[in-house]
Amino acid sequence: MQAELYSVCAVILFALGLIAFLVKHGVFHKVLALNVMGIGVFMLLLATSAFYPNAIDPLTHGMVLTGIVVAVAGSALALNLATQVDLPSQSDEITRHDKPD
Amino acid sequence: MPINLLFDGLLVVLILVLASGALFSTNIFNGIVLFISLGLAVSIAWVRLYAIDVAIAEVTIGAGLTGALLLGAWKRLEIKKSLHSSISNKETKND
Amino acid sequence: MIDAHGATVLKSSYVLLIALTISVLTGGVIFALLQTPAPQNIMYDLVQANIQQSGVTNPVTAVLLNFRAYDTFLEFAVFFCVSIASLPYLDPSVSDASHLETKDGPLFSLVKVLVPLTILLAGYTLWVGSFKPGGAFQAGALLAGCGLLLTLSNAGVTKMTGFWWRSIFSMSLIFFILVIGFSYLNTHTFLMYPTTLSGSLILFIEFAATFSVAATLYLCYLSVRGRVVQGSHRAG
Amino acid sequence: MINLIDLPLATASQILPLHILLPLLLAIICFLIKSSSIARWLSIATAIIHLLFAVLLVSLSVSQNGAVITYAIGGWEAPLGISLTLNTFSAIMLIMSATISLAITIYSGHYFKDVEQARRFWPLWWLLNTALCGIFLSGDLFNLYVMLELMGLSGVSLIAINKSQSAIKAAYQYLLVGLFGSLLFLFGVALIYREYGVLDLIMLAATVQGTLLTKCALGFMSLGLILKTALYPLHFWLPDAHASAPAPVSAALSALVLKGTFYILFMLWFSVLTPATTFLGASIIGAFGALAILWGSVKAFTTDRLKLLVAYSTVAQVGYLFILFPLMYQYPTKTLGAAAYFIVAHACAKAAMFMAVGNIQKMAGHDEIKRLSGIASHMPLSIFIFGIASISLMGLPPTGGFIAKWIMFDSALESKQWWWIIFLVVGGLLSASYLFRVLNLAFTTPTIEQEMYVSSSAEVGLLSALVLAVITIVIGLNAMWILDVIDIGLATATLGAGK
Repeated sequence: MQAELYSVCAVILFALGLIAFLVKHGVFHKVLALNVMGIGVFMLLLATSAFYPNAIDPLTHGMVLTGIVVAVAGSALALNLATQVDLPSQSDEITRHDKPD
Repeated sequence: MPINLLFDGLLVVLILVLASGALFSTNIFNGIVLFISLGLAVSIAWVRLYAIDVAIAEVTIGAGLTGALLLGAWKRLEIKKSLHSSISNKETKND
Repeated sequence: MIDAHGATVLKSSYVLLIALTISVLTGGVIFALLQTPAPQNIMYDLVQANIQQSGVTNPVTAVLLNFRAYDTFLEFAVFFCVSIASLPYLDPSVSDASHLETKDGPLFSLVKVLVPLTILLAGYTLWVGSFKPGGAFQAGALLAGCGLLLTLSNAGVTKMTGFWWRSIFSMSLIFFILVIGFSYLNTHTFLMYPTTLSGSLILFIEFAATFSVAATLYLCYLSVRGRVVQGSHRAG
Repeated sequence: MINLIDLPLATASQILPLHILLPLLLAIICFLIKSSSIARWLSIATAIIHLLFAVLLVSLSVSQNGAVITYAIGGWEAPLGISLTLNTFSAIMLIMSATISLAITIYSGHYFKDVEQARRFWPLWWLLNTALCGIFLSGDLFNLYVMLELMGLSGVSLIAINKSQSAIKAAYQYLLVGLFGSLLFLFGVALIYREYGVLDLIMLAATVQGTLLTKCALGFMSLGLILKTALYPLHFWLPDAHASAPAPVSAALSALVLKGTFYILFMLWFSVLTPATTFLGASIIGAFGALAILWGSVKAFTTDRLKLLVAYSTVAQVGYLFILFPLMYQYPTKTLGAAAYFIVAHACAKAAMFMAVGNIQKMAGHDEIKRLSGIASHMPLSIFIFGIASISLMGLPPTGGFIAKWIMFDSALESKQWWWIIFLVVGGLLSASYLFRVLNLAFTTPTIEQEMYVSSSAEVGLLSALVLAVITIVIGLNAMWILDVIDIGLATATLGAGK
C-alpha cells in the first residue's frame, strides 16, 4: 500500500514537472521542472524497492544516487550557460514582439 | 500501521503541494525556496522508503547544492538585470 | 522556442491543451502501474549472496563501487565533463573585495566553527560508507558546502585552472583507472578487484572521488555565481 | 593480423572494455597536459589505435557468425552486474564511429588554431567518443542512460567551445532538450524496472511482454530518444545547434551523436522491447519521417546560410532513418542491412560535407550562399568533397547513399508498402535541388570580382574529409561484398530475431 501510494505520487510529480517544463519559460523554471521530473523518477524507483520492506533492493538506491549526481551536474551546466547569455537588449525585445510566434 | 500510512499520505500531499508551488509560482525566488523545502520533504520520504543513503545525498546534493546553485545564479541575474536597466535608463536620458 | 531569459507567455489555450494531454497520459500510466503486480525481487538475494566478496558490508556501496562500478566510473566522467565545461566561465577575479561580509562579520565567526566541523563530518561520512549509509558523494557534497561557506565569508579563492586543481578534478577518474589497471594485473578482468584487497581499493577510490566531487561542485557554484560587480548591490 | 577464429572468445572479448577505457584515458591526459600540440598528436595516434581495435572487433564478430558476444564487467554476471554486448550491427556502428572520429581528429588538428579552444576541445572530444562507444557496447538500460547524459553534456560543452553568444544560446537550448530527453528515457527505464526487476537488455528481451505498462515505458523512451534524434517536428533545436558549433563538432554531432540515439531507439524497438511494439506505432513514426524529409528539404532550399543548409539536410536525412521503422516491422532481415548501410553512408557523407563547409566558412570568412559564387576556382578541393558528399546524400550511383536507398526501395516493395517509395524519390529530388543550388553557384563566374584571398595551402586540412568522401564511393562500389558481411552477421544476430 505504501509502495503504491508513493508510486502514484511519483507519476504525478513527473507529470507536474513535464507540464511546467513545456509551459514555463526562463532558465529557473526549466531547471526546477527538470529537477522535479527527476525526483519523480527517483521516487518511482525507490517505491519499487519498497514493495519488499524486509528485503530492500540496493540496486535502486545505487541508481537513484547516480541519478541525483547526474541531475545536479546537468543543472549546474544549464545554469552556467544561462548566466553567460546576455540579457535581451531593448532592440531584441522589439524584434521578438514583431515576430509572429 | 494505519498511523504510518496516514503519515505517508500527509507527506505525499505536502510534497505535491510544495512541488506545484515551486513550479508554478510567479516569483522566482519563492520558487527556489519552495524547491529547497521540497528537497527536504522528499528526503523524509526517502527515509520512509528505507533509503537512508539516498536521503543523505538528497539533503546535501539535491536540496543543498542545487539550491545554492539556483540562488547563486538568481542573484547574478538580478544584479545583471539591475545593471542592464540602469544602463538603458542612461541611454534614454542621453537621447 | 527555449529562451534563457524569455518572458514570453504561451497562449492559455495551448497551456490548457498541454495540461489536458499530460493529465490523460498520467492517468493512463497510473492505471497501468496499479494493475502491475510487484516485480520479482531477485536483486536482494543476489546482493546478499555476493556481498562477502565485495569487500564492504553496506549493500549500496557494494552496488555503487563493485557490482555496478562501471556506472559510477562513467558518472565520474560526467562530473569531469562538467568541470571542463565550467572552467572557462570561471572569472579569475571572483574573489575581489566586493563581498557582503567582512572578516569581522557574524558569518565569519560562524564559519570558523562550521568549516572544521564540516570537514570532520565529511571524513566521517566517507569512512562510514563502507558499512553504514554514507559514501563519496555525500562526503564530497559536504566538502563542497564547506568551500561554499568559505566563499560566502569572502575567504580567498585560488585560481582553479592550475595544474593541481586540474588534477583534483580528474583525480577520481585517475585513481579509478589506477585501480582498474592494478586489478587487471591480478584478476585479468576489467573492473574485478582482487577479493582480499577490494575493501581498501574501494576506500581508495572513494577517497579520491570525494575530492573530485567536492572540487567540481565548488567550481560549479563559483562559475554560476560569477563575479559580483563592485557596488552593484547598492544599484540594485 | 591475429587469426581470431583460433583465439579463445574469452581472451578476444578483452578488447571490449578497452573501447571505453582508451578514449577516457586520453580525455584525462589531454586535460592535464598544457601543450595542445602534444594533445593533438596523441589524439591522432590514439584514434588510429582505436580504429584498429574496432577492426579487430568486427573481424571477431564476423568470425563468430554474428553471435552476440558479451563481457561481464567485474566478473559480475548479468542481473547483478553490467555486461558489454557486441553484435554485428553494433560492430558496424563501432567501426563507423572509429573511422569518422579518426577523420575528425585529424581535421580538428588543423581547424583549431586558437590554443585556448584546442585545449578545451580535446578532452571533451574524447569524452564524447567514450560515450559513443559506450552506447554501442552497452548491454544495460541504466548504463545507457548514464552514457546518454555523458554524450549530451560533452556535446553541449563542445558546441559552446568558442564562447560566442549564438553558440552559448544554441548550447543552452541543446542542453535543455538533451536533459529533458534523457529524463523521459529514464522514466521509461524506471517503469521497466518496476515491472520486470531487471535492467540487462538480453534478460529483458527474454522476459518482456506486451503489457500496458511496457507500452507506456516504450512510449516515454521513444519520445525522449526521438527528441534527441531530432525527428520532425521535434527537430527545432538541431539547426541552431549544428550550425553554431565549430565545423568538427558539427560533423561529429550530425554524423555520430544522432546515430547513437537512433541506435538505442532502433535496438529497443526491434530487439529488446519488441512484444510491446505495434505496426501502427511504427507507421506513425515512419509518417513523421516522411514529413521530416519534405520539411527539412524545403527549409534547406530556402535558407541563405550554407551551414544551416547542411543542418537542415540532416533533418531530412534523419527522416529516411525513421521510414525504416515500418519497413523493419514487415521485412526485418533486408531492412536491417539497409539501416546499417544508410547510417554508415550518411555519416561519412555528412561528416565530409561539414568539414568542407567548415573550410569554406573559415577561408571565405562567412557562409552566406549568395556570396559564394565562383568559389570552386578558389577552393577546388572543398567543392569537390562537397560534390561527392552531395551525390551520396541524393542517392545517386556510385556512392553508398545509392546502395542504401536501393535496399530501402527493395524492402519497401517486398513488404508491400510502396507508398514510402514516393517519399524516397521525392526526397532524393528535393535534396538534388538544394545541393545543386550550391554547386551551381560555386561553378559560376561571379559578375563582380569579389575579394577572396585563399592561400593554396588552405586545403591541407581537408585530406581526411577527402578520405571520407572516397569511402562513400568505395562502399558504393563494393556493395555486394559489404552486404555479404552484414548478412552473415545479421542473419543470426538477435537483433531482428524477435520478429
